[in-house]
Amino acid sequence: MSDKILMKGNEAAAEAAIIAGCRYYFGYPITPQNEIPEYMSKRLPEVGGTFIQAESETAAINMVFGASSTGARSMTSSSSPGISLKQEGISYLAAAQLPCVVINVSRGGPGLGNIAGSQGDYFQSTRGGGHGDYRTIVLAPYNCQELADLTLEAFDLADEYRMVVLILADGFLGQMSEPVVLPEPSGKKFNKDWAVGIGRKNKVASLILSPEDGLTKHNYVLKEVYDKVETEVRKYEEYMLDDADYLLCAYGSSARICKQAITELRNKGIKVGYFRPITLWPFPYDELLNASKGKKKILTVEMSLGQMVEDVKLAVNGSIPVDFYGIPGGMIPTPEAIIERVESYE
Amino acid sequence: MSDKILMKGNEAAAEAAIIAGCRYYFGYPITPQNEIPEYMSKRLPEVGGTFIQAESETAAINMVFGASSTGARSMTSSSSPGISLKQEGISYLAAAQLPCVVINVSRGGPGLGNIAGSQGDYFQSTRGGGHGDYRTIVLAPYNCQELADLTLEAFDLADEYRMVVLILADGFLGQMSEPVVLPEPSGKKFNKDWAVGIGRKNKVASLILSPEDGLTKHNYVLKEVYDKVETEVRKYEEYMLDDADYLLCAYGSSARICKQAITELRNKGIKVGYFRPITLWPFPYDELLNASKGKKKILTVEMSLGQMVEDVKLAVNGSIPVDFYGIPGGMIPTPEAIIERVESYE
Amino acid sequence: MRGKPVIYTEKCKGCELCIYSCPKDILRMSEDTNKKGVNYSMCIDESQCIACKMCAITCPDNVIEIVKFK
Amino acid sequence: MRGKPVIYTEKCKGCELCIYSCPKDILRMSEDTNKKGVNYSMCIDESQCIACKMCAITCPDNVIEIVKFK
Amino acid sequence: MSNEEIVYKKSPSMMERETHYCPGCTHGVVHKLIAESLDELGVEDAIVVAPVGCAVLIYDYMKLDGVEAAHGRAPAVATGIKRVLSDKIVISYQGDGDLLAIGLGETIHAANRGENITVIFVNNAIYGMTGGQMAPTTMPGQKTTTSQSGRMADDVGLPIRACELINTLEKPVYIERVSCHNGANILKAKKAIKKALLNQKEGKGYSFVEVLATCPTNWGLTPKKAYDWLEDTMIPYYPLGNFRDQEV
Amino acid sequence: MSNEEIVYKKSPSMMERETHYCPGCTHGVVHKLIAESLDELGVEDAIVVAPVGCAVLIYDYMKLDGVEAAHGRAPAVATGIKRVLSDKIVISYQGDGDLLAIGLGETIHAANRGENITVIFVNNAIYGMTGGQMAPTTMPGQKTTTSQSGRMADDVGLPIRACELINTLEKPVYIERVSCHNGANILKAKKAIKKALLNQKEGKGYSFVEVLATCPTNWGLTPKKAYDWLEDTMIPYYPLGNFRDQEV
Amino acid sequence: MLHEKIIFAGFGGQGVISAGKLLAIAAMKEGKEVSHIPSYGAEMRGGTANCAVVIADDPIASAIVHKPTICIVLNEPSLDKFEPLIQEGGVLIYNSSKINRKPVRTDITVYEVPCNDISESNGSIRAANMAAIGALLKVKPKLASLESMNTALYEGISERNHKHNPINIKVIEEGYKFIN
Amino acid sequence: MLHEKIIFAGFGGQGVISAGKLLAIAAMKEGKEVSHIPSYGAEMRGGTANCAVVIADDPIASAIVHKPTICIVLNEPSLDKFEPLIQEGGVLIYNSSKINRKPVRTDITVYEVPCNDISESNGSIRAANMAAIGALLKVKPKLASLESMNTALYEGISERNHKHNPINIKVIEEGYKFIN
Ligand SMILES: Cc1ncc(C[n+]2csc(CCOP(=O)(O)OP(=O)(O)O)c2C)c(N)n1
Ligand SMILES: Cc1ncc(C[n+]2csc(CCOP(=O)(O)OP(=O)(O)O)c2C)c(N)n1
Ligand code: SF4
Ligand code: SF4
Ligand code: SF4
Ligand code: SF4
Ligand code: SF4
Ligand code: SF4
Ligand SMILES: [Mg+2]
Ligand SMILES: [Mg+2]
Repeated sequence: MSDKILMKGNEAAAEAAIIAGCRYYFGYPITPQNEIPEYMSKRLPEVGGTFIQAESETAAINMVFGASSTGARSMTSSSSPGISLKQEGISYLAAAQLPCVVINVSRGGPGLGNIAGSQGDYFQSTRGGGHGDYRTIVLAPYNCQELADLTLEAFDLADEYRMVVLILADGFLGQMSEPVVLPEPSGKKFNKDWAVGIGRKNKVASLILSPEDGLTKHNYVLKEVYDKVETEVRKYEEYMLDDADYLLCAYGSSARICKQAITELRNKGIKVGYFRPITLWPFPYDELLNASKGKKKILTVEMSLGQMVEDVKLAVNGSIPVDFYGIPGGMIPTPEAIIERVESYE
Repeated sequence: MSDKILMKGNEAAAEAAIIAGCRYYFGYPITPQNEIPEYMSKRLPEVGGTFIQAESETAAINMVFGASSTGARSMTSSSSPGISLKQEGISYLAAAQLPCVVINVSRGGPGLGNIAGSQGDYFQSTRGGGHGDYRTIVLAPYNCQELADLTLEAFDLADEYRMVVLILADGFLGQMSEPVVLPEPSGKKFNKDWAVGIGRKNKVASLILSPEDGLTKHNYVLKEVYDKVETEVRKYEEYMLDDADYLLCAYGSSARICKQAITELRNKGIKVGYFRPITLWPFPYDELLNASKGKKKILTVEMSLGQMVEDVKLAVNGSIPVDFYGIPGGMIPTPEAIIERVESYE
Repeated sequence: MRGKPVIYTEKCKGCELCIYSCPKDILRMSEDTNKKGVNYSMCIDESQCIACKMCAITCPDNVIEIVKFK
Repeated sequence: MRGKPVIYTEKCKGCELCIYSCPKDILRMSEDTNKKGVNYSMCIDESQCIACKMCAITCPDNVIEIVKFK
Repeated sequence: MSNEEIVYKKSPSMMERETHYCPGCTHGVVHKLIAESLDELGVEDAIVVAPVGCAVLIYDYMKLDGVEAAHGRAPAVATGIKRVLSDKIVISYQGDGDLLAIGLGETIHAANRGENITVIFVNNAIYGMTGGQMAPTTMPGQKTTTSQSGRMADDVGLPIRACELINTLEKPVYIERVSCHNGANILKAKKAIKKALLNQKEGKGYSFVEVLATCPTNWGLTPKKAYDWLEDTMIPYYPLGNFRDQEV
Repeated sequence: MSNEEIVYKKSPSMMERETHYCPGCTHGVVHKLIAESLDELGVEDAIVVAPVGCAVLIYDYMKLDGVEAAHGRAPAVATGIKRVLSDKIVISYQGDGDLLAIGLGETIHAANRGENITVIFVNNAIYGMTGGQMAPTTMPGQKTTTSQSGRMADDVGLPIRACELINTLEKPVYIERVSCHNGANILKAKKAIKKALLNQKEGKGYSFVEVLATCPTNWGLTPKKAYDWLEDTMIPYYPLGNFRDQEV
Repeated sequence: MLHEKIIFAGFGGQGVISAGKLLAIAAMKEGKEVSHIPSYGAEMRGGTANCAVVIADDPIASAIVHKPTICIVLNEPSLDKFEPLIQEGGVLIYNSSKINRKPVRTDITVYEVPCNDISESNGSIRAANMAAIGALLKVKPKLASLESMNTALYEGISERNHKHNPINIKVIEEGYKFIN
Repeated sequence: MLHEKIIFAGFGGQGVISAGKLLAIAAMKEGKEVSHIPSYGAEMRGGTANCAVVIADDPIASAIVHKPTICIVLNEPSLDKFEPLIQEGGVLIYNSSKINRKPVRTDITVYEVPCNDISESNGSIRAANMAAIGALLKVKPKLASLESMNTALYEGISERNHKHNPINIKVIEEGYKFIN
């Protein structure tokens, strides 16, 4: 117990990044993620790193582009509107196969919206808000501990696959404090022969003019990486599914509420469990399909009008009915609402 | 025949916008859509309108926000990277329920990519590249005539539902010239009581701080509109489906190639037809499901690594197999490749 | 008696800026609090008020009106 | 004879800027075209060249080298 | 009492509603100067473009049309509005993060185009709304939540002077820096704001007024001490005065 | 012949490869000035950040590391690189659309932070790569594809002067405007570029060199006439010379 | 099964956020599940500050508390706001030094604690929040022990403020004793 | 069934893009399906300019032409580039005024036309593209008639350039006649 520290989600993520060896942070203030830049502005200089408060989110992601092109571990963070502004940059990073970590402590939208937590950015995160055929790994923690652990891991994943790794948290998770055991670095080493500044006259670029022998080929190179990630990186959690009649599917903060609803439903004699995707891309399609075998119905729960539910449908491909319960705009669903919905199935 | 004019797609779209009464254009140069701002810079002053070459795509979409908040018909256009930069603005427009038209003459991506036509922005267009729960109507023309017709109609749809309407064209369509009969304006009138500057002390805003009584409610208001659009606005074309064994599903430029492949396949005695979604959002799910009844297989054809194919799968929900053929990076699929794939089903 | 400040105390946020602005130094913060729970501004000697308006001009929250006697 | 320009004519894009830069006015465009299909620069009287390098400095395409005689 | 005359009261253009501003926040002062100026100029149908910043709700406090811009984009939004409604007064109200950081491009370009709008720039040397991060105008040595040992010029540069920057452009007709840290300065600020609005009314073109302001909350000072800090620290770096007045 | 000496040849830092530039395009001139300066300074491991603009492929023509930035973001990308590799020479090479339109925010802020980088600004008064649209530096009356009757200052403002704008900031150590429209000017341009790179090598800080350049293709002029137009039209508006040199 | 949903509310300067955090740390030290979240929602500026602390034996679903089981309110606007939200049978501790009116709910247990007076009589004008914590620990001893709270004071407060801890501890004890 | 995929190629200034456009307009006037697309791909600057025109009875799938049935090349680099791409049995018309080498393909029909000479001998240094069109219309009369081409010249060219049309028409006719 003694190494547990009560940490705010945002700060846990920031410290985990530092443990992962991230020494370059570029960001712009926006609630509810301000503790990340604030923490970094203090801590990075202490460990010999660099913090820059960029002039905008756009500048920040492009500073990450620069730092990452040298092979250094770097990151940025923001919240929904700021993440929208980074989409061009993310597409460029993906095209140039630069590794980096982007944290979205998402909030209620669209527009300026509000600063409460929300899951309205699922589409943007998993379907590439930017242009072109590309993917980013998307990790969705559901508590402060996992936020720290996944942030650490994100840097390894980014380096291993030379991809942008997006952490999709939400305002509740960012603002909440919970006991956290800070993770240990993996110690993994990665080849960065592609970086600039290492005496190889390397180029980091995404302009590939000729379609035939250029961009199309490059798209297939990227696809190969994505296919690899799809087989190698799928994270999820199953909870009380063995004997369950109904499967709840939820990620992040809404999965926590599902957990409570499950306890209460089981107290009432209704057998429910959950499947919690932790990688939103790659989405654990096969695993969810497997988990859904023999269940009567899936209820997808989101803090949105329904986005992940499409992936759930794609996973089960019509094999069992998929229902949806969600609440948008920065509200957190109540266990009661979930219980009521599930009871209606009986 | 005599009123047909040979027009470049980009210019046909621009002229159609002017016919629709659009008098405010804000944009930033980017290939392959430059003929739109260039045409507008010349034509708008002639009809008493305003053309501004904005300092960036971000500025352009926000100028549209301003003009649209007065109730005036306004638009912007760009190509993939520039559209990424507009995502925050589009989310704000959606949140504030401002009508406007955005044309994406998309190109090969991700990153700087190339300037050939591509369909790699389907996800971004239909799943909201911006943050939060919102939708934009997405229209996908497949020739210059339709590009003109849909641009005209886009302004009516935008005003009717107070939504952003995105025209998803591609570089080939934008650069190509074809015979076009310029469309007639619908003459429809729309209530714009919500606009500023009409003496009502109106506010156009998207900050809604309190989740409970604010943003969540507003999200449901938006959802109601979206639900309405989903019932009222679904466009698609069916071609030679009646007796077909196989259904090709494609939109825009790739649908044209499918048409040719169909002719050749039928010459070989293989019965094929196509379903061409014209509204990509709302996607004609039910109509596609209906059209797919009794077919053996669907082949989705895209100029990408596979994006619309997810909507096709969602539409048929496992009822028949869905295959995919695509080519990314600014290449156009050949009829031969499609024919070969379909022949492999026999 | 040239005038007086009319202070809408329930609206006062207690910033004290008016106090410092008054050339006659006749404004003070109350002991009591208003419904917002803050000490509010009050005039301790209206007879000295010269209706110079400085307090009102300074108040960021439009709490003070100035009345001039003819 | 102080020097001479060595013109890699196949690389010449035919912009003619070197022509105008030469103080001795000894550069001219060719009648022939190179493989690119453009008329290229050539020196019509090397004996007058003062090796001032202006043509080479001006050439945007690094077409010209200057040789100086000792 | 018939021998009483109200010589100062809340401007009719202000709403009754209380602001959400912290005690002593000078955004409230700038709001009322705008309202008073509009009233005095007889303008009833101005359109204010709100920034993303503490003043995001300005349209809730004044009787006018309001449009809320995305962070930093107010000048672009104002441009869009003004190009349609050329006879309406359009005001772009912005904080220092909004105007000089994320929105610098829009700021300079609207000024350079000479849009016939009025930009009111509230420079409080900090990001107020997000809780006190460093702004482009944060003073050297000033502690903020992202410059916890004080702004270090070596690393992040010196504060940007907006008026001086804009003064390199040809089209603006009026550029002035004022302060609102006491009655006398507030009165001068009012003059500048009114002039800037009058310019627009007369179709003269782009006017820019920078108002030095306080953020007691994030500066960690009482409102009065914030006044003093503004005077002692900011004014020497940001000299008050007129930079351009086309008529002069 | 042993009595011959090559006194001018392609700089070793230039690749053999031919550029894609139009005949007479001065991007080629600026490239070689950079290459020559690097060679003379003995720098073999510079990193050039390419803009989105005609010079997007600069890294294909010079023997150095290259990073291609998104349109307008070169100074931000250069900042990211330089903050990691503080001992490497980092060059941000940008056109006028890139540096003054979409990337103005990044330009000013990198300058204001005083990043120890060298910015080479190629001002050809037009968007070359996209086919000749109006740039922030397009001259009044100049016809472009988006100002087909000539740039009208009333509507879109006057050209922006980059050096003058940056000169309002405190941190830059070196700001100079040169031209490359004939041999004499090219030699001066070379001096400025070399100085700007030397400053970086010596850790002095941010240096900015604006090079007036031609775009014969989109100006619709022969390369020689483009020289003349630059001299007659641009130089009077964009005065050549040094704006700041910290040592002076 | 322990599952308390606690709201601390007061003015900005009254230290409700840190009081909540200290309580959470103390409970964490005892191996309980805890969460803490400051309100950062609708009210951007001014107004009341508050935070929610959940202390439970089981994993905590939501750190957001809509209907608290326990409320500690240090000023009147907070009483107005939160009194109606407390769950039936819940607990309300209010700072009678700063709140003039009496709570009206009769379906909850109400404790009147003159927090500022207790703080001041122990030599600090800033420890009213500590008095409230003391009272809370007496009312709900399962949340955390006084010892754990002492540990929390040293672990949860930055070193340079440890000098205030002797008084903080004193005030907590006095608050504890005040309830009987 | 008519389905010709035509590429016009040459230097920037040789008017290949507009020649293609005029041909497309002429064919359109006769009720045919047409498309025209300039190359705007890999080569950003310099090099050759070209455009693709498709003229067909049926709707046109792709305006992009990978393997042309007809090529009209006005300079040597274009010949180098496109000669290998022409479909077997296709047609190549090349500008012998500017191209020194002979085409090498033997599986296509090659027409040598001195376009610049024809243009110049009719009083214009700019109408080489018209000579090529004239030749093409003779070789492939189904594409469009000379009359439609004349109409196209007036509809497809901006008014201020109509003054050149008499010469253009003359050159087209001469090009037409050149083939026999
Ligand atoms: C794109 C985007 N980035 C960041 C934010 C968060 N944000 C809100 S206000 C603000 C800055 C406020 O500072 P300033 O403009 O100086 O205004 P003030 O509050 O000080 O008046 C920021 C960064 C946002 N809402 N949107
Ligand atoms: C986000 C984005 N917007 C627009 C473009 C299109 N674009 C490419 S280069 C360019 C401008 C080129 O002009 P300039 O910077 O002056 O460089 P030049 O070509 O004149 O050297 C533009 C607008 C793009 N690639 N990305
Ligand atoms: S009007 Fe002047 S004298 Fe009277 S109270 Fe106000 S500041 Fe003081
Ligand atoms: S200035 Fe206004 S708000 Fe502040 S104390 Fe005085 S009356 Fe109250
Ligand atoms: S070196 Fe000087 S003199 Fe010789 S050819 Fe070149 S420019 Fe002329
Ligand atoms: S300057 Fe260079 S490219 Fe131009 S004509 Fe002379 S040698 Fe040729
Ligand atoms: S945070 Fe600062 S700027 Fe915002 S309302 Fe409070 S005092 Fe004013
Ligand atoms: S378009 Fe202009 S800038 Fe670009 S290469 Fe050609 S001449 Fe140079
Ligand atoms: Mg501020
Ligand atoms: Mg340029």
